[in-house]
Amino acid sequence: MASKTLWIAVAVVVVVVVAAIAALVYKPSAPAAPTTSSAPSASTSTTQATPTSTTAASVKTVTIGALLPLTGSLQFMGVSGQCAIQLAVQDANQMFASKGIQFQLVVQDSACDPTAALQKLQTLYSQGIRFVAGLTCSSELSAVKNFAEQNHILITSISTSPLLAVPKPYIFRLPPTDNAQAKVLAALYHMLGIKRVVIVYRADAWGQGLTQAIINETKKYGIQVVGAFGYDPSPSAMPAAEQAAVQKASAALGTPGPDAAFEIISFDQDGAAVVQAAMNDPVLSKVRWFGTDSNVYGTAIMQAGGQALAAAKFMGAVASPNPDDPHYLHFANEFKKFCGHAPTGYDPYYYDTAMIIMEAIAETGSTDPTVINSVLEQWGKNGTYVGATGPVYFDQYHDRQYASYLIVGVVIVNGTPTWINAGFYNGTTGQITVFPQGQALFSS
Amino acid sequence: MLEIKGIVKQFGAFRALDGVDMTIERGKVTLLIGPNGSGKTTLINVVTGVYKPEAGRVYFHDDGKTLDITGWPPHKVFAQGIVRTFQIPQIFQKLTVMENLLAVARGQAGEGVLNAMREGRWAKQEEELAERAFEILDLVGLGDVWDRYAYSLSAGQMKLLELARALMAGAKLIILDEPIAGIPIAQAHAIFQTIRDVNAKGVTFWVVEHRIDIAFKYVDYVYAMASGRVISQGAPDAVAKDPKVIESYIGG
Amino acid sequence: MPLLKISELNAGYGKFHVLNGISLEVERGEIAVLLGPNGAGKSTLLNAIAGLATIYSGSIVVDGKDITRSSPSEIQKIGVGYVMQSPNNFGTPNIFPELTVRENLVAASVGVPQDAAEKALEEALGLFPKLKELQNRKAKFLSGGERQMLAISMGLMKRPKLLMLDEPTAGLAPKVASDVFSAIRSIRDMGITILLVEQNARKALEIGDRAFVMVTGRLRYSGPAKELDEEKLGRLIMGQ
Amino acid sequence: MFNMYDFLNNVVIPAIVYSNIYALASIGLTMTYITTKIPSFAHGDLAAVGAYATFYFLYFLFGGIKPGSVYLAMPIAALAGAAVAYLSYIGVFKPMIRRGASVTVLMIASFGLHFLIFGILAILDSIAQTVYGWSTRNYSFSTGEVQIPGLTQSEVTAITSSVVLLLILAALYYLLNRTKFGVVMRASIDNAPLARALGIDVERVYAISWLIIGAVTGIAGIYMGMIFPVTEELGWLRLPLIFVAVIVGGLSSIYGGVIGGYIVGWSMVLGFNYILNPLNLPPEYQLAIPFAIVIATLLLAPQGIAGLIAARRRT
Amino acid sequence: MIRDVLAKTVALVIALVVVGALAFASPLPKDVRVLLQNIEVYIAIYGIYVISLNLEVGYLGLPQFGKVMFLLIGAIAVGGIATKLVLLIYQNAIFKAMGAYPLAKISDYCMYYQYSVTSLVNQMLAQNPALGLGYFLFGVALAMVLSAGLGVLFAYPAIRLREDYLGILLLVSGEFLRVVTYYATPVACGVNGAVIPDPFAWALGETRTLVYFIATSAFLIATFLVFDAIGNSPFGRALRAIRDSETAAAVFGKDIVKFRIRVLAFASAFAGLAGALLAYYFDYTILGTYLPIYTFIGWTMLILGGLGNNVGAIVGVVVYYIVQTLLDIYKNSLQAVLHADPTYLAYAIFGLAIILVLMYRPQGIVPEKPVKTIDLNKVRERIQRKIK
Repeated sequence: MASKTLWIAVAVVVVVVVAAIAALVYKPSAPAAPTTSSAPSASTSTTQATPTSTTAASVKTVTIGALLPLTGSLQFMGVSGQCAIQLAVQDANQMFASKGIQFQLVVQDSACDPTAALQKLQTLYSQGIRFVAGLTCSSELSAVKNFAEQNHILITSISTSPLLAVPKPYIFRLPPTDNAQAKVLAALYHMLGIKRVVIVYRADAWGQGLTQAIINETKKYGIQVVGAFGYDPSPSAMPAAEQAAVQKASAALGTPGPDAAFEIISFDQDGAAVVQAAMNDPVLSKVRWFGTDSNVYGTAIMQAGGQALAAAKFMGAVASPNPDDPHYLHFANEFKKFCGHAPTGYDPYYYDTAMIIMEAIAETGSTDPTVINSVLEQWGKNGTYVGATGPVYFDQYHDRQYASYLIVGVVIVNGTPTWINAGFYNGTTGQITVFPQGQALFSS
Repeated sequence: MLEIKGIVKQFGAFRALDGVDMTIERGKVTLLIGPNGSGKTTLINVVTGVYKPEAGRVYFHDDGKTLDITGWPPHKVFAQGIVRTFQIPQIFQKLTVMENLLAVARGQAGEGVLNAMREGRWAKQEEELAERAFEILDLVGLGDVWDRYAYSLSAGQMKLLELARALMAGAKLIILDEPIAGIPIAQAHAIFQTIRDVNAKGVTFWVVEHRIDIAFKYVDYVYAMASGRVISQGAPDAVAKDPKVIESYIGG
Repeated sequence: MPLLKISELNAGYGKFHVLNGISLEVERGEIAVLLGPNGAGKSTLLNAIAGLATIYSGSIVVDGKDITRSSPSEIQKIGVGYVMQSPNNFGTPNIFPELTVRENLVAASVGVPQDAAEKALEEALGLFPKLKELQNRKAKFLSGGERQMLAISMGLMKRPKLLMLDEPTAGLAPKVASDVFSAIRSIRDMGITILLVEQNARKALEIGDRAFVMVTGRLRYSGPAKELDEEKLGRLIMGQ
Repeated sequence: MFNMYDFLNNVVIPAIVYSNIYALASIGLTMTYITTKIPSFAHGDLAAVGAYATFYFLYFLFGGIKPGSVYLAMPIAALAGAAVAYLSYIGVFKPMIRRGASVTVLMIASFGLHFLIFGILAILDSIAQTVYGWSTRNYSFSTGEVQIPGLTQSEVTAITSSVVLLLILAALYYLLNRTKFGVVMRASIDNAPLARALGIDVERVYAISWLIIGAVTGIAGIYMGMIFPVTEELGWLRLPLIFVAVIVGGLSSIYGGVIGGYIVGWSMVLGFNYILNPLNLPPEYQLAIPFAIVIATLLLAPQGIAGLIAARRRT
Repeated sequence: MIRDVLAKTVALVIALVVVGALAFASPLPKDVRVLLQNIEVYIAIYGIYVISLNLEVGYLGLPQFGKVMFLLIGAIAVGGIATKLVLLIYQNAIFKAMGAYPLAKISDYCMYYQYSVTSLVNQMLAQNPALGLGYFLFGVALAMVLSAGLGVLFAYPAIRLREDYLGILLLVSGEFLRVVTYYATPVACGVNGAVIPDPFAWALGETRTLVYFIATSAFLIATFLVFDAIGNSPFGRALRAIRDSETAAAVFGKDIVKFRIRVLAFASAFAGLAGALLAYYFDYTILGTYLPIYTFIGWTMLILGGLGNNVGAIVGVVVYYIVQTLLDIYKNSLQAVLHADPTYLAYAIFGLAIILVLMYRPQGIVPEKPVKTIDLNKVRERIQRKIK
C-alpha cells in the first residue's frame, strides 16, 4: 500500500539526511591533515605554501574563505580578485612561515546574488571557517550582514556603497567609501578651476552612490553638477546605452569651456564604450575628462581612445599610498607575474582584504574572530597595517578613512598614450601635490 | 433517437456531406459504413458539434422532448448524453483504468478546488461513483484490470475502456468511431459482443466501422454512405447484397 | 522463383495487431492488385514489406533475399519501391510539399550514384511530361493528379524491381485516374513488377494480372485477376 | 534638429551590429527547433564555445589577438561549435527523443547541458590560466577586427558582420537549395515519415544539421565577443534575447529568425533613442522593449513573422 | 484519502521535528548546527515553492517556466509594500530620530538611510511583537493575493498557445517583470535593494532562526496538507486527466480554462508565499537577482524528486540542498583530480547529474502514484460480495 512506500521514502530521506550530516561533521581539514604534498602550481584555489623549514608538527593551518562573484555580471572583478587573494595567501605563507602558521584558502562563488552569497557563507561557516575575504557586491554584504554579526564571522569586503556606512560589527571595508573618493575628485575639480561638471555613470548601486557623493561634495566648493546620466551596466543589454548617456551629457553641458568637465564613472570595459562615444562629441571632446578608481589604469579604456584621453587630460583618483611605496610596487610586480596581467581597479584591495586578516592572525596568534575584530579596530585607529593600498585606517563603521589618493592621468610618452602618476592627495591634510611628470596635466 | 435531416457540409469547393438523412433508432445498434472519404467522420463531427453544417438539422429525441441540437458546441451535445469515442483512443494514459472512469463522471462535488480539501463533501458521492464504475467495468470485462495503468492495456482493452468511460459519463447514445480497427479478430468479436451486452441495458449505439464482415453480425440496422450521400440502408443482409453498396466499394 | 514471397505473416503497429497469417506470391513482371474494404490491412501489408510496420512472425522474401527484419533503406536497396497513400497512416502526404518537383525526385534518389540518379530523374520526367513542365514548382502547388504522378516517379527513382503503389488514384477525377492507370501499365512494360492497392477494384482488375482480396487482416482470395468477377468480389468484401 | 552623423553613429551602426549578432545566433536556434523541436537553453553556450576556441587558437598561434586575426580563427570557432553541438545531440537529445521525452523534459535537459558546457569551459579556462598564464576572461575580440583607415571600429564591425551574415545565409541557401544533402535535409524536416520510407536516414540528417547549428553559432560567438566581454556566460546571458528573435521570427524558418534578430536589434536601439530617452524612462528598460514585443507576438500572432508571411501567401 | 494525506503530513511533521531537534538542540558542533538550521529554513521555503510548481507541472502539465516571477512578487509585496507600510506607521518616530520622513524622498532613503531607519524600526518592532506578527502576516497575505492575481492572467494565453510557446511566454514575462520592477527605484529601492524590517525583531541570534524555522515549517506543513488533499481528490484526478489528454477531457465536459485558472491562482499564491518568506528571512531583497535560473532550480528539484507527487517534490528539494552543500564543501578535494578551479567543477557535475537523471530515471526518485480518493479495494470487495 501507499503508506508502505511512504515509509520507505521517509526512511530513505532520513538515511540521506543522516549521511549528509555525518559527512558534514567529518571535516577532512580538522586535524591539520598533512596535505602539503599536492598543488605545485600556485593559482589553484586551495593555495598552500611550499613547506618551509619549520617542522610540520608545529605548523598551525588556518583556513580562510573567499566569497567572490565568479559567475554573473561582476565575474570580471571576481576572477581577478580571486587571483589577488591567492597571491596574498602565497605571500602570507612565505612571510609568516617563521611563526608556524600556514594559510589555506577556500573559494566560493557568490554570483553577486545575495541569496547565494548567504548560503555559501553558511557553508563556509560549517567548514569551520571564521574569516572570509573579498565580498564584492554591496547587495551581498547587505544579505550576509546579520549572519556575520550573529555568528562572529569576520568579513572583509571591497564594497564602497555609502548605504552600508552604518555600524557593522565583524565587517570591514578596505576601499574607502565613495564619499572619500568624491572628496578627492571635488578637490581636484576645484584646484583646476572647474565650475560645471557633467557625469555619465554606471547605473548600479556603486555608480549611483558615487554620483550622489560627488554631487554632495562639489556643492561645498560651489561647483555645479549640471547633469548626471546613467547607463545600464547589465551585460545582457547593449553598450549603446553608454552612447545615449554621453549624448545627453553633451546636451546638458551645452558649451565647452575651461570651467567645464566630464566625469566618467565606469569600470574598464564599459568605460571604453563611454570614451568611444565621447571622443567624437563636439562638446565633450573639448573639455577635461575625469575618471574613477575603477577605470584608471584600465587597458580597455586606453585601447578604445588613448589619444582622446590624453587630449582631454584625463585624470582619476585611486586610493593608494605614495606611488613609490614599495608595498604597492611589490604587489604590482608580483601580481603581474602571478596572474599574467597588470592589476587594475580593485585588485590591490582584494589583496589587502585577505592579507589584513592573515597578518592579524599571524601577529596575534589568535584565530578567534572576536579577537581579530578588536585587533583590526585597534589597527584601524593607528594605521598599523600597511598593505598594497597603503596604511589602513578604519572609521567607526569599519570603513576605510583618511585614505590617500594617487592622481592618475594619461599623457603621451614617445607617441603612445600612457598612464602616469600625476599627483598625490594626502588624506590627512587634504592637500594635492603635483608630481613633475604630471605638470602638463595640471596646466590649463 | 437521433434524426439527421438534409445535412450539407462544405469544405471550400469540396462537398463532404451532400444532403444526408439518417435516423438512429432508440435502443438499437446502428452501423454506418462507406469507403474512405465518403463522409462518415465528417457526419459524426457535425452531429457532435465539431463542425457547423451549411444546411440541414440534427434533432435529438429524449424524454419525450425533441431538441434541435444543430450546431451546438461539443460540451452541450455531451451534456445531452451523446458521447463519442475517437479513432485513436484518447484515454488518460497515466491514470488507472478506474481513474479513467471516475474522472469523467458528471457533476462531481470534489472538482471544486475548495471542496477538494473537504473530503466529507464528496466521499459519499465518490463511493457511489466507484460502485457504478465497478459495475460498468465488470459489464465490459475490464473488472480484473481496474487498478492497472491505462497505458499498460492492450489495444482491445483500450477500446473497451473508451466504451466504459462513455457509459460512466452517463451516455444515452454512444457514437463509436472504428471500435475494432487494428484489433485481432477474436478480441474484435468480443468488443462487439460487449456492445450488444451494453445495448441490452438500454444504451443506443451508432457505430462507424470498416470491418463489415465482423460488424454485420452484431448490428440491427445499416446505413451505407458514398461521396457524402446515403446510398443504401436497411437490415445488414439487405445492405450487403445491395449492388449500389458493392459498387461503391468496387468502383472506387 | 517468384519475386515476392510472403509466408504466414503476422504484423501490425506495436500493440495493434493487423495482419493474420498472410501468405502470397507475386511473379516477376506482373501487375498484382490487392483489393479489400477499408481497414482490411492492405496498407499495413505494404508497410510491412517496406519495413515500416512491426512484424511478429512469418517471413517476406524479395528476389530470393529475406527482408523480414531489414531496415527500410536496406529493403529499398534490394529493389522495393514504395509509393505511400496520401495522407498515409502517419498523417503526412506522400510527397514533400515544401520541395520543388525536381527536389522531390532528388530526395527520393538518396543512396543512388549521381549519374544513375540523374538518368532516373530524366526518365521519370520523361514518363510524365507534365511533371517536366512543372519541375521547378513547389509540390504543394500541384494538383491531385500531378501529386500522384510525382509520388509514383519518386518510387521509380531507385529503379526498383518491385514497385508498391497504395491507392494512387484516390480522390482523382476519372480522366486523371485513367492517366495514372496507363502510366502504371507503361511502368510494368519497363519490366517492373507492380503491387497495387486500389479502391477502384474494377479498373484495377482491368489492368491486373493477379489479384488478392483481403478482409479483416486475412487473405480471402488469391488468383488470376481474370477469374475474380464482381459478384464474387462483392461477396468477399461484404464478408460473406 | 536632425543630425545625420549622430543618427548614423548612434542608431544605424549599433542597430546593424546588434541585429547581425542576434540574427547569427538565432539561425542556429531556429534550426535546432525545426529539426529536433527543442528550444535549447544550451544554445548560448555554443557561442561561448566558439569564442573560446577562437581565443585559444589565436593565443597558441600569436600569443595574442592581432588585428584581423579573428577571421583566421573563424573556421576553428565553427569547428568547435559544431563538435559540441553534435555531441550534445548524439549524446543527450537523440537518446532522449528516442525514449519519447516531451518538449518540456528536453528543455530541462538542455538546461542541464548548459551547466555542463559552462562548467567545462570554465574549467578549461582555469587550466589555461594556470598552465599558460593567459588571462582568459573579459577580453574583447574587438582588437581582432580588421582595421580600415578612416572607419571606426563599430563601423568596420557593422560591415564585416553584415558580410559574414550574408555569406552564411548565402552558404546556407546554397547548401539547402542547391545540394543533394540540402534537399534531403529539407525533405526530412518537411515530411519525416515519408523521408524514412524513402530510405533517408533522418537521424543522421539531424545530426549533420546540428553540426551546422554549432558551426554558425560558433561564428556568432566571435561577433558577440566583439561587443560583449567574453566569459563562459557570453551566450547564456544573451539567450533570452536570442529566444525573442527566434520567436518573433516564427520558429519555423531560418530567414524568419534573421528578421527576428533584426527586429530585436532595431527595436532596442530605436526604442532607446526615440521612446525611453524622450520620455526620460530609465535606459535600463531597453531590455524590456524586445520582451514586450515577444509577449505581444505570442499573444497576438503566435506564428511570428514567418507565420504572417505564410498567411498572406495563402490568401 | 484524507487519512492517507494526514499520515503523510504526520510523517512530514515528525521529519521536521527530528531535523529541527538535530539542528537546534543536539550535541552537534555549533557550526554544523548553524548550517543545518539555515538549510532547513531554505528547504521549508523551497518546499512550498516546489510543491506549488508540482501542481502546475506534475498535475496539470503546464510548462511553467516563469515560476520565479512569483518569488519576485513575494519580494515586492514584502520589500516594496509591507516595508513601506511599517515605515508609514513609524514615520513620526523616524522623523524625530533622523530628521527626515523616509517616504518623502524615496531615492535618498534607498541610498543612504535604509539601514539606520530599519534598525530603528526593528527596535520598535521588538517592543511590539504583535505589530511585527501583523506586519509579517500582512506581507504574506499580500504576496499571495498579488501572485494569485498575476497567475490568473496567464490562464488565458495558456489555452491558445502550444506547450513550447507557452513556456517561453512565461519565461519572457518573468524577465520583463524583473527588468521593469528592478529599475524602478520606488518599487523596492532598485539597484540598492530593499532592507526589510524584521517582523520577529524580538528574537535574536539562534532564536530568530528557530522562529523562522517554526514559521516556515508551519507554512510548509499547511502547504503540503492543502496540496496533497487537493491532489488526492476528484479535483487532482481531473487535473491529471487534462494533462494526459486535453481533447478527451474537453469531450467529457471538463472546463479546461476554469481548471487552469484555479491551478494558476492557487499555485502562484503559494509561490508568492515562498517569495515573501524568503524576503523576510533574508531581511533584504534586490529584485534584479530574480533571474530565470531560480525557475530552473525549482524544476530541477521537482524532476529530481519526481513529478506528480508532493512527497517527491519535498524529497527533490532535500536532495538538491544536500548535493549542493556537499559539493560546495567537498569540491576542494575534487581539485586533486583536476588542476582547475573546483567552483566550476561543481556546476559541471550538477549539469551532468540533471542530464543523467532525465536520461536514466525520468520518473525521479519518488515516482507518481494514482490519486487516492477513497479506498477502492473496499468498494471492490463489497461489490464482489454482493455479486456472490
